[in-house]
Amino acid sequence: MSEKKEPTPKPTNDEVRIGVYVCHCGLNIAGSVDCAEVAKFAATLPNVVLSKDNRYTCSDQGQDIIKKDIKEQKLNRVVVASCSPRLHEPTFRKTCEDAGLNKYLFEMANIREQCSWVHLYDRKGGTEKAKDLVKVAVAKAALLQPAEEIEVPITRKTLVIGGGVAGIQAALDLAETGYRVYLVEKEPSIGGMMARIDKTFPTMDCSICILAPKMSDAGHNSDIELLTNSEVSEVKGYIGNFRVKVLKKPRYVTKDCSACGECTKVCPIVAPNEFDVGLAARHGIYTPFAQAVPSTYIIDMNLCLNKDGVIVCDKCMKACERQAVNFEMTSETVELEVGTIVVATGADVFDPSTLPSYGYGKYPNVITSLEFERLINAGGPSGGRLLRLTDLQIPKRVAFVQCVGSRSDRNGRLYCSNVCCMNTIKDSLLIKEHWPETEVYVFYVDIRAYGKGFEDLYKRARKEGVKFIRGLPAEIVEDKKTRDLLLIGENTLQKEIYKIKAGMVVLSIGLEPRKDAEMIQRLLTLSRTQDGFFMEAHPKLRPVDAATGGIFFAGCAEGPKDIKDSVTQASAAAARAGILMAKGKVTVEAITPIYSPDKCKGCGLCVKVCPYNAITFDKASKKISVIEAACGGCGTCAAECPFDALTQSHFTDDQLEAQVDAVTEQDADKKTVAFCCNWCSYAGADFAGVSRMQYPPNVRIIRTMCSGRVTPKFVERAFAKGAAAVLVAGCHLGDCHYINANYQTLKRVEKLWKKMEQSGLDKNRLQLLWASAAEGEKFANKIREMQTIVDGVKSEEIEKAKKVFEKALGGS
Amino acid sequence: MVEEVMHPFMKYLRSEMIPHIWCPGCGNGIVLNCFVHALDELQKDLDKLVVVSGIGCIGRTAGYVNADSFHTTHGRAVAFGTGVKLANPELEVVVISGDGDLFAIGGNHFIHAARRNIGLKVICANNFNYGMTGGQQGPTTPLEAFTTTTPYGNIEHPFNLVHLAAASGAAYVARWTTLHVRRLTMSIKKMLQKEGFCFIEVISPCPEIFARRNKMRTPLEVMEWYKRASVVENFSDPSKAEISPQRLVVGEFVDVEKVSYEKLLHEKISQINEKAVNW
Amino acid sequence: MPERITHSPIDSKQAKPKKAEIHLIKDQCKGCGYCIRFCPKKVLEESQEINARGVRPPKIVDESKCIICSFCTAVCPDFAIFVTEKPCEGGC
Amino acid sequence: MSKKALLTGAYFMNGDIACAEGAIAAGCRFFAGYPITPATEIAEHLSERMPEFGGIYIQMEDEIASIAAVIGASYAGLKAMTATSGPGFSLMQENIGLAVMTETPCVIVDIMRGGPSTGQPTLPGQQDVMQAKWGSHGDYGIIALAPSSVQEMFDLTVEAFALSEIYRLPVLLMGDEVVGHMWEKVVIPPAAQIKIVNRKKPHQTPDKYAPFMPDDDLVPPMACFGEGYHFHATGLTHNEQGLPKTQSSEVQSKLVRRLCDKINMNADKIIRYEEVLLGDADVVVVAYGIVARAALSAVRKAREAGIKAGLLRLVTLWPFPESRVARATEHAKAVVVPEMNCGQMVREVERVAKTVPVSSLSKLGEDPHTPKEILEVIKRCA
Repeated sequence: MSEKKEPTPKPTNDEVRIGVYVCHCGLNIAGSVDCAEVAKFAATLPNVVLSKDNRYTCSDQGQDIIKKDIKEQKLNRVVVASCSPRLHEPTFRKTCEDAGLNKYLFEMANIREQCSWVHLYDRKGGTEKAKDLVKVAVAKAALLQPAEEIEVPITRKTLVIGGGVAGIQAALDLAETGYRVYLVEKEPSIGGMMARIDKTFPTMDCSICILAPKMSDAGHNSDIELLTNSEVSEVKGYIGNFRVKVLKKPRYVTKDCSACGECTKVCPIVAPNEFDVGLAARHGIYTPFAQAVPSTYIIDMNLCLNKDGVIVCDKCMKACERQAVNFEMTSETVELEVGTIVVATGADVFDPSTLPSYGYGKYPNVITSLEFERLINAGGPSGGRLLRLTDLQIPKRVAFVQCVGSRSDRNGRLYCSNVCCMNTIKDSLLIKEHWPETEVYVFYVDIRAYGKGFEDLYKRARKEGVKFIRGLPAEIVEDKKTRDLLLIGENTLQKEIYKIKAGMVVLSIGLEPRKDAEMIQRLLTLSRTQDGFFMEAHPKLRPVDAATGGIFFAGCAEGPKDIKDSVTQASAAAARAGILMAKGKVTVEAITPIYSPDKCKGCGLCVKVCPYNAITFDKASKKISVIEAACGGCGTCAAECPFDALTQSHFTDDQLEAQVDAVTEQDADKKTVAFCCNWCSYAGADFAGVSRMQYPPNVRIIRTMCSGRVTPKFVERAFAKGAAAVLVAGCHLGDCHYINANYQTLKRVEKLWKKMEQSGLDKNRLQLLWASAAEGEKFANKIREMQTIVDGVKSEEIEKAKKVFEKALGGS
Repeated sequence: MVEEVMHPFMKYLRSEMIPHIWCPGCGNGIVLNCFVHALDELQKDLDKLVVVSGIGCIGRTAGYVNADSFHTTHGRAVAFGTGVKLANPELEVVVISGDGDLFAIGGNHFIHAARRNIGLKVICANNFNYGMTGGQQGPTTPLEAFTTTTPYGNIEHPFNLVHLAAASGAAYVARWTTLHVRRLTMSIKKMLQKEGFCFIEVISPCPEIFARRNKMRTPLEVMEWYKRASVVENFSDPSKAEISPQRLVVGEFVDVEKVSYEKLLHEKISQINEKAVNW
Repeated sequence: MPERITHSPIDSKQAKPKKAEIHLIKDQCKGCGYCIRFCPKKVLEESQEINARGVRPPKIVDESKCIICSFCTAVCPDFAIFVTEKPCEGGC
Repeated sequence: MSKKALLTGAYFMNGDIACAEGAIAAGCRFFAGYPITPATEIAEHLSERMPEFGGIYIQMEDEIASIAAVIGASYAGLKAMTATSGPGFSLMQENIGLAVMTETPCVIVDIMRGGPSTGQPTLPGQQDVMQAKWGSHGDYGIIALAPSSVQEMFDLTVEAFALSEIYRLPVLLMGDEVVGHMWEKVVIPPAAQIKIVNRKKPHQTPDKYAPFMPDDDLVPPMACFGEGYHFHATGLTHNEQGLPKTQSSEVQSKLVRRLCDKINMNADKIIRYEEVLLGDADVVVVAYGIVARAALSAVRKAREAGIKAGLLRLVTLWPFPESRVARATEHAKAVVVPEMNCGQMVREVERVAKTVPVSSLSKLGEDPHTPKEILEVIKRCA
């Protein structure tokens, strides 16, 4: 299933010629690191034939210089000291390739996110650290080997999770491009949030009128298979070759249903319709809304009289001419093979009953903006008449309260929910349009009308007489007699207390991550940002890609968005997925295991720890073989092998040991050697840099793909070389980018701790950190903590550790 | 609430025979109820209906249904029905009888009628014993069950009736309990509209005789067992349709289109007469 | 849909359920108790009276709870109970 | 148009086939049977003939099923018949009782062979004649006929159907292996000369109809399935409405007595016999079936030898022709009863012929009596 590109390049045994390029990144680096000095230092390092510093190495000129040097100076290794490899490694690898140098002969030193930005006020310490980092990079570079990437065929099918407008758009785009799409929706119908909204801003189109055609397109498109009332239950495999299990829950109504609705007329069960946030009633057998796709009805088995398996009531069966009711239906698990996955799981709305001062749930005339949408919707419970719930009268005055659950760490979420301002403005205009005599007040923090045509709409609202008052009410109280509501708060413009009576209060509730986001995260091994939304591979350059290959985001799953942005992102995600599938092949990074059969004793430990079952054991020959295409590249097999029969390409034992040696060559007793995994902890360290969190410069980060790659002997070697402390950092357990490889990390560190205790060493000197890409603060704190540990280590302890672990120096 | 009014199904019953002779909670009453319910929903022409039964409690059913009906000797209901159906294929011949009657003394007739696929509609109320004669062991009595003739527990393996019917060639085979009244009624309706030999087994409480001896003190306990243990497995392998305290597999097991014996016979007859003309 | 349901339905489109009239033919009842046990709305319970057959027929606890699923009619072995729709007086 | 049911004309055929043709001529349109020697040819012939005019032939799984199907077919409105021999006849006894109890018109042919049990499949016998009367449990009246020629196999089958339709009961045709397998000339008369009788239909409307309410002849009119009468019939003791009344001695005696009386009281109408030279006979031979033919020539030879011998051939075995036997024997010196059994009908003869010595001439296990054998006995008694 995978083949190597021909011809494989011969290993370069001839003299190693390294070129080092130290980037100023304007002042981003040069501001707190003396780049010229770093360059000068680099020139003194073994195998370095030239060393330069320039303003922007990533600029065309910067890249041209490298290309020129490779050709003219016969460089066969390149080291760039600049930003995080997570940002620009691809850029410079390309540069090398253009100049005819195998891209695996390139190495980077991260002196921005992990140096200049975190030591803004310590130029000396920053510069020293930068030198070290370059030295480490050079040490590795000297041992780099050229490598070719293997190609894996891509299944030309996509799984779209979530049937809201984003999911629908992505599905349609992909289907129209000619790919097969499986659109999985948890609810009985696709349509999502948009189907429940009355009008859309700023154009004021009828929401369902523009969505319904898309829904039925998705329903009718022969390349889209709808799986409604279904949930993804398992995802295995890797980019291009995902194997997905979908749990299809029974509808108890077959496709023969003609949606005539006779069944609902006879169903004795009446329940609130979730689609209308309970403001309308539905029956036990029902369709959530008129335009539902599929139109097939569904039975709510939690309420149905027949839930115990015995048909007590058969009214719907009798009423159904086409005999579409089938109580024998059971859940089935559908197995799909897809090459790409689009995550369009959307967002939940904030529950305001957690804010007692607003009286939601206590005062019936306090409703949410979502309930408002159903009330004002012609297809809604009131037939589009804005009724207040106590007396079903049209209120004389309606008050909107903004930022309910948004922009406050105490009352909900810190972030801005993006859509509430414009939604309220739209709603206020709708009221004015239908009931001009009804007064509308909007209480806000500040109005964010940033989008195209938004400001005009805002202006229109003001012109129509909507009163905007800055300052949220501190409290809402109900008049027991009239059931009117009194809003009390401070007008922060006039600096005065207001007390305003309204017949109805609409809480403009924010958006928050789906309750089941964590489940999706685990299934697809994704990361999430601090606010709980899914994290893109890069906020600027790969805004719709997940860090996990072959997975893309569309809509609110990645962060609050309005319809336009959701659709835009959906099309983008579809395009990104399409690009992969159009190629039909994906190249897997050459970071797969290198196997030396002669050293292998056939213990089979590697087979046990491989998260991808990519290693098979041949009983006869007592040897193993590696399925490179299935290999995820974590390197935990290499860490597990007791006989050094396995190592990881581009992260070989020699290279990593050389990095450890480089770090510990000088002042080892003042340093922390840190091993960070590429996806979470290293990204977390970058994030600390991006957020300019300051921490002591004593740490030297060695990047591995996964913490599972960290062989105990690397740690031992660090101590043997006199390091004061060692940090091993990885993704949170369960979030591991390589399914479960970091459980091996835990196991190995615990072993080391035991060993240290037994030999009378302070196990505190070895620290284990689980940090997500979003936990920059956590990372920074850890480094500060490490500083105190380093300071506490006495020289005799250092010496003792050297003794205990000297065996590790045997090297390989 | 109103009292002493005419039950809607009374018109299908011989009022002088109601209340029937069956014990409190006896499943036979439910089988009869479901049967007339099906007749009612199909608006069956009662003039063309013949209900045949054999011996035993359920054998009285023929006497209760207000249509042409015949109460035959032990086990002969199916053979008798065969004669009726062949003599006048217009008639809907329904055999309602018990497990002992149909599968012990009448077993041979049953399998051969199924083999021929003659258009009889057979409903068997299976109560695991001979109720009317006082609760003796029968062809469906579960292993280790206690009856008046297995005081130490039954050592005979019981028939799996749906498996037997399917293996013998029935065109429609279903099993329900007397708790599954809706599905049973639906099955009976389906059967009454189908060609060929059809068979429905109804697991039916014998509260006074069998249940008492087997640690189920009340009719309700038997129905609770049905509720607890029943699993609907439509069109699953009838040979695996077990009946045990833990698991009671019900459902439709066979539903195939198959030309009936009487149809084939009358086709043959007309073919032969065609030839006769050409002589 | 995940959000909490706070208010109760207001829509008038919702037809009000039909009223039931439960008919007991007491002296035909043999007291098996099936109708009482399997009524999904627990409309019936055993009465204290003894009928002509010497058993306790069911009595109606709350006719208004009946939703006319008629399971009692279907499961009664003795044709002793059935349910009809109440002819509505003016009200509908 | 289909092939003719009635094959009027003269033929050379065996008794089984003649019986089959007789059934067809009588309007029998349903046959259910099970192969057994020596009756099998009846089934074989009907399996070929019945379809030619829309009649039903079916081979059932056993003789019990066969008679049960015949009863069902009769209630569904067809004239129905089954044919068998001793072992099958035994199996049929149960439902012969049902047919009697439910007053079902039908014909059961027993081509007798040597018994008991499997006995002698290919040899004749007359050992079932008492079983014909008493075979099924309980008291009841029955009609049994004994053909002694192939022609009679035809004629009496027609007659059997007529009687069964008139009196609503199973009629037994007690042939034997010889008449069954023997080939002779048979004349099938034109339709006009064939006595076809169909069962009485109810003269009341369905709501008034009681399926077992007899007329003066003690026979209830018979409705059939599918005619809208919605009646019930049961093997249990039942009242005139047909509904089971198992606890009432009154209903029981009324019913069972009628089942006997409807035959006894109509005996004269039912009974047929043949008499030869009985007027002055000193020695009266009473015989039936194939034996009667040997007896006839024995009587003739006796006359040639100057002995006043005469023959009374029983055509109807049951009800037993008591008065005629009494009359025929009261002036005789001796009575001889040759039978292919250990002496069964002879008991009935002794019962009524009180004044004269009755000698039984029993024969088992080979060919029927020869005229010589019978003649010797006549001489001895003369």
